[in-house]
Amino acid sequence: DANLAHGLSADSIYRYSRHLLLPSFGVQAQSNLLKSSILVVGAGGLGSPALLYLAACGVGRLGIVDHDVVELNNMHRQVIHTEAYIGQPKVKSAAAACRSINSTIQIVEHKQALRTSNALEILSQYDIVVDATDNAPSRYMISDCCVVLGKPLVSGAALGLEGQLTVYNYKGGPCYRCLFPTPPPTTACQRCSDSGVLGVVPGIIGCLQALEAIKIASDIGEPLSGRMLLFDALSARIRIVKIRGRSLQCEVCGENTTFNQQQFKDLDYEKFTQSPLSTSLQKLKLL
Amino acid sequence: DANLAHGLSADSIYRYSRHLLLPSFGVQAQSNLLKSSILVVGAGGLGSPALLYLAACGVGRLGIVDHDVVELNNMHRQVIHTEAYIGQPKVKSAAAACRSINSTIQIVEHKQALRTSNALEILSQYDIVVDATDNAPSRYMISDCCVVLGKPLVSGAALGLEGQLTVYNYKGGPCYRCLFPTPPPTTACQRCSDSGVLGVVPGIIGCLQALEAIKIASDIGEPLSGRMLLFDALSARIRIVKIRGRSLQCEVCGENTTFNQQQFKDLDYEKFTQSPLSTSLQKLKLL
Amino acid sequence: MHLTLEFGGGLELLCESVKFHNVNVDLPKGADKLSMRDLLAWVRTNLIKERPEMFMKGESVRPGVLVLVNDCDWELSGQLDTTLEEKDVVVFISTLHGG
Amino acid sequence: MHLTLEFGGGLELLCESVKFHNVNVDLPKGADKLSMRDLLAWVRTNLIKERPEMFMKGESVRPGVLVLVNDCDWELSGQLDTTLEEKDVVVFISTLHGG
Ligand SMILES: [Zn+2]
Ligand SMILES: [Zn+2]
Repeated sequence: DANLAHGLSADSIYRYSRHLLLPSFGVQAQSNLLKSSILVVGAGGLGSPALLYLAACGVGRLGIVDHDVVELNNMHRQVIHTEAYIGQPKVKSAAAACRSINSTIQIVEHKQALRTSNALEILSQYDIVVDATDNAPSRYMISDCCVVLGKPLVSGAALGLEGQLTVYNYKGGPCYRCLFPTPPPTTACQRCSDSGVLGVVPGIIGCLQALEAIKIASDIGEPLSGRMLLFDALSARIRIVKIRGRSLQCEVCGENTTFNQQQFKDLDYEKFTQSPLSTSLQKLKLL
Repeated sequence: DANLAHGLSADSIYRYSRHLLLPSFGVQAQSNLLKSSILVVGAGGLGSPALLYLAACGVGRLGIVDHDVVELNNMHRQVIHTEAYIGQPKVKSAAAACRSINSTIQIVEHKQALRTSNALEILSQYDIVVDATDNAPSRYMISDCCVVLGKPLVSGAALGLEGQLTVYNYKGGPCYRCLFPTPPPTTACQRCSDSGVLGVVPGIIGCLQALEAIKIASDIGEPLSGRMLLFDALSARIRIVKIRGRSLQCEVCGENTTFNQQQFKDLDYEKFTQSPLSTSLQKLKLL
Repeated sequence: MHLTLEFGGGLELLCESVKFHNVNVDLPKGADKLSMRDLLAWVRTNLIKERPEMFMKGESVRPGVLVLVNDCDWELSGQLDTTLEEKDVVVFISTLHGG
Repeated sequence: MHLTLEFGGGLELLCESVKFHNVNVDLPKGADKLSMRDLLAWVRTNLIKERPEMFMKGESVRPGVLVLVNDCDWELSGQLDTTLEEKDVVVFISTLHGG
């Protein structure tokens, strides 16, 4: 019997039966998922739905990185957190929610800010990385780290009433720096905390990130690599556009690059982007 | 002060601050949301994310209709329910989850199957209806009821690795029957329970349903009326296509229609579509 | 005439599970244009491998199938009488009811 | 030459918050074609109402702005040297970092 051959327990067969029934998914894809590990960086607006759906679908090991605590002004979009967790670490709250919907998978809590000093060690433990952060230096740091470690990166962003989504560093495709070799001016780096965001917009993008991570982990379909999804909530328009491939001149993933783990560790991403990794760490410094 | 003028409490101003900051949303749209009422029919794969985001964003009164109980094989996609609620009514579980993320709005539990005998009374209590059901007779019944009552209907569907979304009966736009005057053959009406569905696909469509309901309730942007979104998860393709307008010949919303509340009550939707309203009610009959 | 045909919502199952078809359709004998009526007959003969009643009813598509010509409902372009042009994209999609 | 220009990701704020612009751009004097280099100069003069440094740097767009010609990254069509044709759709979109 195919299910037994893939090591699915009777409980798993029942839990995931709607996946197993699908001819284009089935036992093989579910088995791939159960053997995979995915790290979600950020348990905020994007991370909330991404984590819920990744936990529900049966990713074998699901990691969560976040150093922040739940606040009341997160609740309009960060639907993984409940009011009862206000003031507590987002990682703890998100992990509890994931466990409550799927007690059969492994949830790993990384209650720390991702930094060059710990990123290599944390990311190396996972097959796939989901960037659900909210600032430019983190996006450069995570992409560079994924290139150095050879991990595919599912990258989503949302602000105001717009969202963007693509997959970086996947099977010879471009990395974040291939698209954006030079950091934008700091005045162009708005955060949700400064400029606002309609809560359901990161909800939609976060779900799409979960889907792309599931496709890569289960090895089905065509991931959104070399393409970018652009979402405009107000006019209900979605474009999926063709973007450049890997750049031979890319400083991090190009032909003549010398970028390695040591250079990654030594790079000051806040200086590089002239922008802080985290507003709450900044708040702490000011206190 | 604009916030006070719109009757927002200090707590609400803090909770919804990321919405209030948005120039294209702001105090007026948030105030419209808080005064609105939305009914979600079905607390399953589509209803789970739709309810979470509608509760989080601050819809004033949120109704849930469902007669089913939570089962383990729902958990891969119905992320509003936790394992602790297996065997309990979905309405109870979903309402508890909504309250836990937003205790300041009103959540109404309708623990019953929607039928012609109760639909008029239930739907008439809300401004907007979200169809998150899983079968053809319910879709005809809900659309007809929305036409009779003059309510906009946000309709989503998902099966396998595909999803569809549109808004019916909105400001002179088409109703479900304008598009589908004749029910499909029963062999073409597959359900997730028969054919399977990748869990995150209704997740994406359900979030998009929440967005469209929020746009209508808050009176911002262009709702997806006269257009339909077609989503293919495997190839990561999304089309938004132009569909026909209201049909003058439509039996329910057309020029010469005589369809009214009494005719609605007398219509046998299971016979009309030759398909049962609910598999679990069918199971009960067989027992 | 070169056309791109796409089947979705389960209709691809009638065409050996292939969703995208780049096809070359000849004009009917003596005709100077290709209509959707002609195309449907061509599709039924050349692409539908099983259960044709799940695709067509009479000379049109069965109830519950949407037909889109260049991302636009064929009801807006004349349904069966729609005239097709070189490189048009025609989508046949079955409406979904699941959730 | 008739073009559709679209601004997104916040760049619309530089054009009085208007996202879609149907424009008619004349060919430069003595030229027989319009390049993206020409179009950028035209946009800066005719559409950008404030903070032009948020849109351009030198003769190109500022870092962090993606340019798409008919839904395709301009890096694939020659960037500033891309030749535009009648009815082309050009999108300028600022990359987002929020979540
Ligand atoms: Zn690169
Ligand atoms: Zn109608």
